[in-house]
Amino acid sequence: MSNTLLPKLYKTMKRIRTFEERVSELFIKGESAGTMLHLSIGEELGPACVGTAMQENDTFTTHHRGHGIFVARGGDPNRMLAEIAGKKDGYCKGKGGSMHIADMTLGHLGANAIVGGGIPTVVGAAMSYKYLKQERVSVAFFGDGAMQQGILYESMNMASLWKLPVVFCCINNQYGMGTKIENAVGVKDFSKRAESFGLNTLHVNDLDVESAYHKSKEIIDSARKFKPGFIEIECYRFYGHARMDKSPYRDESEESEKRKLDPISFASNQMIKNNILDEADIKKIDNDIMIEMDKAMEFAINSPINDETEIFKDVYSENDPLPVSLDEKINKILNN
Amino acid sequence: MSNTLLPKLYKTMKRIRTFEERVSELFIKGESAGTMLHLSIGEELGPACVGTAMQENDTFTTHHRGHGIFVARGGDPNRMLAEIAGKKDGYCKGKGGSMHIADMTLGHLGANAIVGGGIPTVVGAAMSYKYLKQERVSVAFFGDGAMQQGILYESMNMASLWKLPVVFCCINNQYGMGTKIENAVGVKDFSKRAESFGLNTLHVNDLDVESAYHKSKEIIDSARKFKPGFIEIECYRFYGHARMDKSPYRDESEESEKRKLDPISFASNQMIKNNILDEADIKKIDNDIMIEMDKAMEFAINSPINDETEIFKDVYSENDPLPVSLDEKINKILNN
Amino acid sequence: MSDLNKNYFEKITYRDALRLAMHDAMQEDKNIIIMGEDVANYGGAYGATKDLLKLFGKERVIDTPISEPAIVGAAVGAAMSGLRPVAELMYVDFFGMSMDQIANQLAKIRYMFGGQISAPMVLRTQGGTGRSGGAQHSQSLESWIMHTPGLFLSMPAKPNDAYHLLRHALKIDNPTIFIEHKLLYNTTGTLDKNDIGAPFGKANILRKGKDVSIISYSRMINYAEKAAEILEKENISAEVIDLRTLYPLDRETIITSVNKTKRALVLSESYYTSSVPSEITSIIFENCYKVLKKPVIRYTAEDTPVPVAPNLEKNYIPTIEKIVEYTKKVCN
Amino acid sequence: MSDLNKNYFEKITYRDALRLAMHDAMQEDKNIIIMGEDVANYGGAYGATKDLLKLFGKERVIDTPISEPAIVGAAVGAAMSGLRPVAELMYVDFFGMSMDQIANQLAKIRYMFGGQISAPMVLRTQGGTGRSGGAQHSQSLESWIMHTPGLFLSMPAKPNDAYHLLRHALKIDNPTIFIEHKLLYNTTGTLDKNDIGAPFGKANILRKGKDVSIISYSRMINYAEKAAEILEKENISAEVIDLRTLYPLDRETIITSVNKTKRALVLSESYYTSSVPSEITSIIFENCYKVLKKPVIRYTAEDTPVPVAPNLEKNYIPTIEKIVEYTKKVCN
Ligand SMILES: Cc1ncc(C[n+]2csc(CCOP(=O)(O)OP(=O)(O)O)c2C)c(N)n1
Ligand SMILES: Cc1ncc(C[n+]2csc(CCOP(=O)(O)OP(=O)(O)O)c2C)c(N)n1
Ligand SMILES: [Mg+2]
Ligand SMILES: [Mg+2]
Repeated sequence: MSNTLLPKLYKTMKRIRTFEERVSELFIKGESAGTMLHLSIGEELGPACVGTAMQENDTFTTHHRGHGIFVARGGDPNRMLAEIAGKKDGYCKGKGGSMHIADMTLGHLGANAIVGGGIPTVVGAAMSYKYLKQERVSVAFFGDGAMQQGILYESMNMASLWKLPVVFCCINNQYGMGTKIENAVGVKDFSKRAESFGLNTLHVNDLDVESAYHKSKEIIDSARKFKPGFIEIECYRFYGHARMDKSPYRDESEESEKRKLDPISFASNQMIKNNILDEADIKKIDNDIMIEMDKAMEFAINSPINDETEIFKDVYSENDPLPVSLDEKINKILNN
Repeated sequence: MSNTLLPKLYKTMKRIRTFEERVSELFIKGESAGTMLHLSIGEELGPACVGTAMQENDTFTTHHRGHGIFVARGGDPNRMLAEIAGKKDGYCKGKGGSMHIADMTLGHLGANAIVGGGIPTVVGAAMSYKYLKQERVSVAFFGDGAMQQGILYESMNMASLWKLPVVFCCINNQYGMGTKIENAVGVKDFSKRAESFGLNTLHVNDLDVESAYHKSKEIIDSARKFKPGFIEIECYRFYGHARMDKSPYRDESEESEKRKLDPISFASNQMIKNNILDEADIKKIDNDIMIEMDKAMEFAINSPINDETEIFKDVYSENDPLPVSLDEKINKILNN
Repeated sequence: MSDLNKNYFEKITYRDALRLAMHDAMQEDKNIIIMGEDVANYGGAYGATKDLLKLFGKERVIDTPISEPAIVGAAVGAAMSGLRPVAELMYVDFFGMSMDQIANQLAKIRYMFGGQISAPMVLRTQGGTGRSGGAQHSQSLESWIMHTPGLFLSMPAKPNDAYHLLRHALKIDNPTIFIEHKLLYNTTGTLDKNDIGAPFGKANILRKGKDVSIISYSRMINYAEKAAEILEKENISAEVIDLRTLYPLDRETIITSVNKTKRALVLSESYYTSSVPSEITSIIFENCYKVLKKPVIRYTAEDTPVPVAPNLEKNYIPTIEKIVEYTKKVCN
Repeated sequence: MSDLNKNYFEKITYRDALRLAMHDAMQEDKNIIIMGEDVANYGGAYGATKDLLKLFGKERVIDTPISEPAIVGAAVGAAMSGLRPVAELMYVDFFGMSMDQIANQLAKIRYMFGGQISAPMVLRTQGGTGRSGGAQHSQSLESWIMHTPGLFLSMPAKPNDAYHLLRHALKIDNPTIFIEHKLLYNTTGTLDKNDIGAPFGKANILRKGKDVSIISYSRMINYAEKAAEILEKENISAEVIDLRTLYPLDRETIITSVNKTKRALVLSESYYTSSVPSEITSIIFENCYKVLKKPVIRYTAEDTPVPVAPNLEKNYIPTIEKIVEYTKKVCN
């Protein structure tokens, strides 16, 4: 147990959760850009185990519920929260917001607001790595809902056909918005689908993050050797679909039952039971994280808003003129 | 052997082939509307066995290579050839052509020029039948190429989830245009894909049309009881992708080898060997078919072309005014 | 929903008008079904199908998997086979993945098959900015549809029109694309079921005027009305025309109005280039160029993707102040 | 292909100009790859990538499964990761199924991510009528693209432009949609590699004239030129403007020409409503309304799906006779 990764994994999960709580507060304070904020509270195990099993140069795309993965891959909470607030210091200058948050220098090839939209991206990224002889794996993270997007199967087939260093990672939180998985799929065994396309598969359905880490690492390592893989992490979305949703479509009893399956308290109990860390150690970790995230909050709130000219930037390359504003267009016609 | 369906199945296959030969001639005579003519010569077994196993009120959609299936389901060669010639007496008044040929009264919900485009149609048709309590099955026919269209998996999942009377039928002729199946898929076992979505499956990979008929019937009958199915018929595209294609991308030796796997001569040999019909009987059948198809040819060639006003019809319902022609639009502006 | 059986509502939300339209249509025609993501249990992402599951059961109000191409495709197949589906796409942005089924199948079925069959269905969806939804959840893509022969296209702004146009769409034999706006659902207006109702292809002159015609549809109509009020105080009399349907398009009302006012502004929340306003502007010039006193002004969203930051998003689309400003200049 | 190393071709097909452009670009930049259905073994449905497999190997010329959404999506991912893909969609009609990856991903990547990254790739495809391909294989869908900020859009008509614009597209840092025409591949023209070449955003005045401006792009340019020849004999001097790229659009050349000729016709093979000609017509009116002697005429395909029957298909799009007829009326 001496070289256990559990503290590291715990810390990652706790950072994710604390971050998401701050996102929620940001909203309550009226400081978030809109309400389309999809929190991964309860779903931290997947980002932590897969995110940690990836290597430094590996890349990834995420779905709309991607804050957690980004945190696990080194996203800076300051710039993340600033982005979610729609501010100038945000990763995307506040133009992308929660659903498009990304840091390309960290290999984050983009969060996507289109369910399934970021999946083929990793196929193309992996084509590049293979062609350029870079030892990198690209991982697509998406929800169980995206298992019903056809583009996933097109992508799986390409990955299998071309033997690409790709992993498809489904964070199955049992719901697509208000629709329970049973009402969205004919057969729940997603691994079978992936297998039929020739992928290595892993199905994680417990709370042991360290074991999930090791198994995920095997899948990712195989992918690096050109055997693409599929990972499904079962979990439960503790709260509503987006910040405004109170989940009236599901039982409170189901919720309270399922919220007991908390990967974070499970990991903390594991550490205590196995004498890896004691309660005080854990409190220290938690406290440091709280301080970190409080600072991020402050950073985001204090970050300035953008100048309106920002609307016109980043549409075309820097060498191209900015698109002409409506105001200029109209005045030119009127002054003709 | 007394109540064998072999003569019937043979006749269907032979009618398909003879029809397709006429399509080819129509082209040579310069009487076809264009060259996007996809012949099913060599692929007659699938349309014959599945087409025959379907009941009278069952419906279907086809891909671009759908003449054979339409013939098997009762399409009138006269109106079919007239359609392929782009003539007024064609099923679609010559406006749809080979790739959109259909007769709705025969349950043909449309041939489609978009690979995979007609697949979800049968899901919706089956939703209707189930809701309206009609005992009908809807079958989507498509090629191996469409196995790589995402919409197929979305459709399979819906059929499985909603327990719809649907069969997905893949006519696997080993090629998508010039691309061999090995270069298009990671794993060739299509049944595994369909199984993973919860479908009954059937894989036909021999020339025995009667046995294929019986097995197909089981799948279709199950579908009628709301257990959707998948049928793959392996075969070989004897000639080019479309009428102009001479298949330079494949070996002549492969072609001549594979053309020996002819379901029609196989059936005729079976009949002779088992004393079902003798050579003279078969010759008679063939001859009748030839006469029938010659007449169709004549019909198509003699059918008049459309008046130009036909361009504007069938865009909106009969209660709506026809779209205004460019000529009228422009002259109105000019005469303003 | 309050009082399903009332015929007149002094004040009803756009959302409830749509719900009521579906409700009334489903009671009349048992072959109408509703299908889409979260339309049943959840009641629709924007609540337009709330409670319909309870009233009509799960055979008729159907939650689908997140499979937009197949949702549209299955609706098409159902429409060809005796049902009259109302399919919902949660965001108009998802036209992207379903344009094949919309434009290559639905729109062309009657034509390709020589008039043998039609696919009478309604595809409901919603677009527009206002919720910081970002580049993929805030677009106005009506131009793609208007550029696709074979489809009816409705974009009502008012509850009464929303009700009647949806009812109408559920009776005609043409496939109809019905685009709502995310910020209209909570807006209110009257609803008179016994009204003749808005027929397809008939614009509504919301405000008579003599100095300038402001032509628009969907949410921008409300901006146009507010601008017209302000302009009135400055002695500019603006005629406000709500197109309501983009196909069929009421060219006559547009042309008649501009021939009278001799000045026009076309408003929309869509991109600028190759847009519905481009079309309307062309029509006005083509037909009224002899009388126009000033060039027609098309005022739309900027020709960039939609930004998330609220301050940027707000100024990305037309503002009432600028509508007033440009109108004044046009009337100068 | 004859003489890959020649710099000047007196007569080369449009197809070979494209092949040569890809060949030369691939020799210069080893990160350029080609991917699409049947681009390798088959050499492309219309032969534009013939022999490139032999020359560059299967790592760089890649046959894909028939998965249009993922073809575009994978190309986008590759473009974000160091490669410069030329992805081919066999028919422009397949925009239908891939518009999400084109319009919601490719076009918006730079913007959504605040300028962090771009996806420099070329999406080649072909459209248009002329082969009885029917409603789903004959469209001209450039309006959908032109209505999508973030994309460059090229539709060359001449071999020299095809070569240089494709070369250019493979050097710039913007995603480019490159739409060819199925009936242009066999047409011929000169190619001068040492020419400055057609830059994006610069129209080409193919023929100087003083009585009327005929503005078009892609195959209709050839119709415009033939019509201009006929008109010349009748003493009408038509200026023929080949836009070559629709984004960036050379507004200046259009406006300058019409300010001179005071009359204009806009030609295209696309649908009529909410089209590229609607946009160009608006631009002309907005900028030249004071000098225009006649309304601008937009002459396009009919606003119906494309019929298969050759006699119908032929009259479905503009004809040279009618171009002549309308131009004469405009010049009246
Ligand atoms: C293509 C597409 N369809 C629908 C939506 C609307 N939507 C956003 S999130 C969501 C649910 C997604 O469920 P899942 O993939 O399981 O992810 P989760 O939200 O559960 O993490 C839906 C339907 C969307 N954004 N994109
Ligand atoms: C969506 C789409 N992509 C590509 C094409 C062009 N195309 C027509 S047929 C064909 C090959 C299809 O192969 P398969 O599905 O196996 O059918 P087959 O022709 O072998 O019968 C292709 C690529 C098309 N028509 N539609
Ligand atoms: Mg989920
Ligand atoms: Mg095939």
